[in-house]
Amino acid sequence: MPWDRNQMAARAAQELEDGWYVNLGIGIPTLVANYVGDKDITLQSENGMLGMGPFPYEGEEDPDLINAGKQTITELARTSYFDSATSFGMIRGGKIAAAILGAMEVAENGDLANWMIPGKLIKGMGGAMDLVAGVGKVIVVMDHTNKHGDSKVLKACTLPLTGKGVVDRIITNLGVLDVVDGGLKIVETAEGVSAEDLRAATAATIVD
Amino acid sequence: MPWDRNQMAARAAQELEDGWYVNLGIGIPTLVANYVGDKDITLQSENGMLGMGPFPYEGEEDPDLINAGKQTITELARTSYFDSATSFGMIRGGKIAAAILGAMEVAENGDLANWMIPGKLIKGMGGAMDLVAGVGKVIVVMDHTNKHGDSKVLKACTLPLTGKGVVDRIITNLGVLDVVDGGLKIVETAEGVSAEDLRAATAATIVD
Amino acid sequence: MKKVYGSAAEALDGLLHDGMLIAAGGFGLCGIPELLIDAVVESGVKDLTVASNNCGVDGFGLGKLLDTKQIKKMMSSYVGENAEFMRQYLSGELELEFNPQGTLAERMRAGGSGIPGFYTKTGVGTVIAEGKEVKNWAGEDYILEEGIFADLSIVKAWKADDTGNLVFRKTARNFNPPAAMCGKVCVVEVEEIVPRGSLDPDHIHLPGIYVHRIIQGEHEKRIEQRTTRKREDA
Amino acid sequence: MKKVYGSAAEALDGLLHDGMLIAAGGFGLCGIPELLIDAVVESGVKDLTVASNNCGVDGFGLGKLLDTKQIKKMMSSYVGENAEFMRQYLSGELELEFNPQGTLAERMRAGGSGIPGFYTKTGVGTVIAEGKEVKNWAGEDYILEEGIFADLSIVKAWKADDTGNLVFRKTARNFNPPAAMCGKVCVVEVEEIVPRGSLDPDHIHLPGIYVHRIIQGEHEKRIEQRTTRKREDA
Repeated sequence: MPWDRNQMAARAAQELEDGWYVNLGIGIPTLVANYVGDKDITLQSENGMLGMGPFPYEGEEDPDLINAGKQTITELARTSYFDSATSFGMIRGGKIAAAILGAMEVAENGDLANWMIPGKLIKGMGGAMDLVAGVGKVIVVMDHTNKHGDSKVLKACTLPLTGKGVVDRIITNLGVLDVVDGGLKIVETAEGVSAEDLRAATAATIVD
Repeated sequence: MPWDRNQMAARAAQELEDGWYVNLGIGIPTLVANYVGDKDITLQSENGMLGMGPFPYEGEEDPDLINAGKQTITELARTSYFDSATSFGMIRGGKIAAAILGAMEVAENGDLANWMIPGKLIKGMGGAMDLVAGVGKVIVVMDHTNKHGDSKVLKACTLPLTGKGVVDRIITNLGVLDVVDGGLKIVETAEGVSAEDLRAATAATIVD
Repeated sequence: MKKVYGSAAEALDGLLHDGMLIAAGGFGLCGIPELLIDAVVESGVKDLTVASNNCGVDGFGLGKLLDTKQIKKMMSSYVGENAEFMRQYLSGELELEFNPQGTLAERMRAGGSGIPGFYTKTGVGTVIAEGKEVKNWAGEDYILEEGIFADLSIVKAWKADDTGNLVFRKTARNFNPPAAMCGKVCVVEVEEIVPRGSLDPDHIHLPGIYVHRIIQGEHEKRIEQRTTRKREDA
Repeated sequence: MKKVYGSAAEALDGLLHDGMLIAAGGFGLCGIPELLIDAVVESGVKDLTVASNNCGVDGFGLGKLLDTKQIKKMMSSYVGENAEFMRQYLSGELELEFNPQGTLAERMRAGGSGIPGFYTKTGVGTVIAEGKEVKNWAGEDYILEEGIFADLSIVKAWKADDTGNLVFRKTARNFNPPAAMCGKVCVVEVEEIVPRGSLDPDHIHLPGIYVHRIIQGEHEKRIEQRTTRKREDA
């Protein structure tokens, strides 16, 4: 059976190592925070915060304290605040060990597209282009296929890119794939999903 | 009679306008602070401070509070501290209205030399190159001649430059000169010093 | 030098002209200069180019300047859920120069720091790189991005002293310091003006040298996404 | 992740090698990493390149590393009154790359911020510009300066929490934050390590993400130019 959103988030959390500073994107990546367990992980919010805490209790929302998804959040004992130039300085400067991001499309060469669909949806890249260019490891978490059942893991992206050759690892509801020379390598599959199933659902080249 | 050091500093202080943020170099420029009177002047120390106060009372020296000349100083009610990158950001960014600096040589085209004498004295440029490149107005305060009686106000500098075409006004013990098209223009002379005297002591071209 | 003004309109007096470039602080609706935006709306100044990460939401923040069609061009990283922003852009009424968020912040800081251009890896191989100079260091391509030099900065801080020293609060700091730096003139609105000497000089987030005019006022501080968790039963 | 170490020697264990590039904070003798410098001296590591505004004074601070001939090259803005520094340079024993002070600070910040190069007006028309690329904006020439990427940063702060969040005191901040940013590894010495949560998160000068190892110790904090004024009679 394919992984659900929480299982994908739990799998992604396994990628994180003790002591890492990590940036989590909007959507499923946000759920990763629930699965880091005992590991000492500091979450960055690129609007100017390290040490992002959970959502506030009702009635304790602070309009001056939001994350990059504009959600109200809280601070922790380790928290620090800084301006946007400093925040992206640490991102571009490689100080963030990993970013876990959603995607519209990923290609076998590591290309990532997640900010616009020409003529239809103009979301904007926000901080995603900076993140994929700067952080140590880029992990994409997304459904393997779109709502029409088409693979989002492609030979080449069709949408405008967020970054070229930037993705290291792809975690979908069907399994885990690494970007390697010549294509994608299956690292593992979800319980009950065979390597065959994963290949069949994937438009990209799978290498051994 | 030529101006003494304090008179030169007092004359330089007249250049400063209410509300200005100003950087004062080492030597005679430091004395300018004593002559700003009622004007609201904020002094920058380029090692990371705005709102530089006077020297501390004896026994109140703080090793964590020095100016760019490494002298112990004090803070004021308006003081702020920041790092060196920010400090020179405001200098390069043109936020400092004026710098008053000493010089070894000044040329009629505004060239300034004040950081080394090849083979003899290697002082280093410190922040002077940044200041002359970035601030609104560069005012040089120095003796008109060196200890051999030679003019320090030249047709062209002979020493390695601190900045090219950067000086706006020169205040010496003999008078005040502006850098204009074609040479230097006499703005005023010290009491008892004639324009003739000033011309005679100056190697640079004087224009009317 | 008196920096404190009585109202947003007074503080902007003489600073606005059609076709100007304004840098605005804030991220989403957090730390935005609400009062100054309202005064820009009321001034009727038009053909503005606005450098700001977002453009507010429909009907609030910079979104108000979209409603009145006072903005000709946005320099932003995010359109997001602002329907009017997307509509004006897709219909060709509004120009939009996309800037990756970090590039936008750094371009503002650069403009305010006398740096006309810098190289970054961000956007290499994407539409952002089109038409930009490329330079290679150690086998990697970087693109040249330029400093932003704004005619005016409008900024929101938490507290100011009367010399313009500013302190921000939590994530409301965001783009405010870099936006403040890059303006020829910077006008700031704060929640409280305090006497000089009452802010710790070690903890000034933005020194008064960057700040030309200050007003104090009431802020709505609207929350865009109110997310909470339930209190667990004790 | 434990960042707190017992001594300077422990904190530097495994990080030193001959020929490495070290970025050091401090200005003059103010805010210099005294304890870490002593440990570098004791380690005997040699052929160092050191990026630091000054090189201490004769026999104190980085001057100690000149005495032991462990430094091959300095990247600095100021030689000043350090006689041994000038002697080694003039005799050809020591390489010296002059950097204008602001260029040095910005090069460190750039290196730590993923910016391999930036343009500045500083040094145009001087020896500093020799061999550097020039680019013109609006009729003015600017030279290309490169980010500094150090193998190790050694830094002095006032206080740290155990996650490495740092606070500096007065003008002892100076080059410490940019020096800290540009190192692959950053080791910090402080006067006091405090529990996490005791530093105001709005007033962290340098977030712990830049800091890998921390030690606490006693500092001599020598004063270079003791200048005072007399108390006027009351």
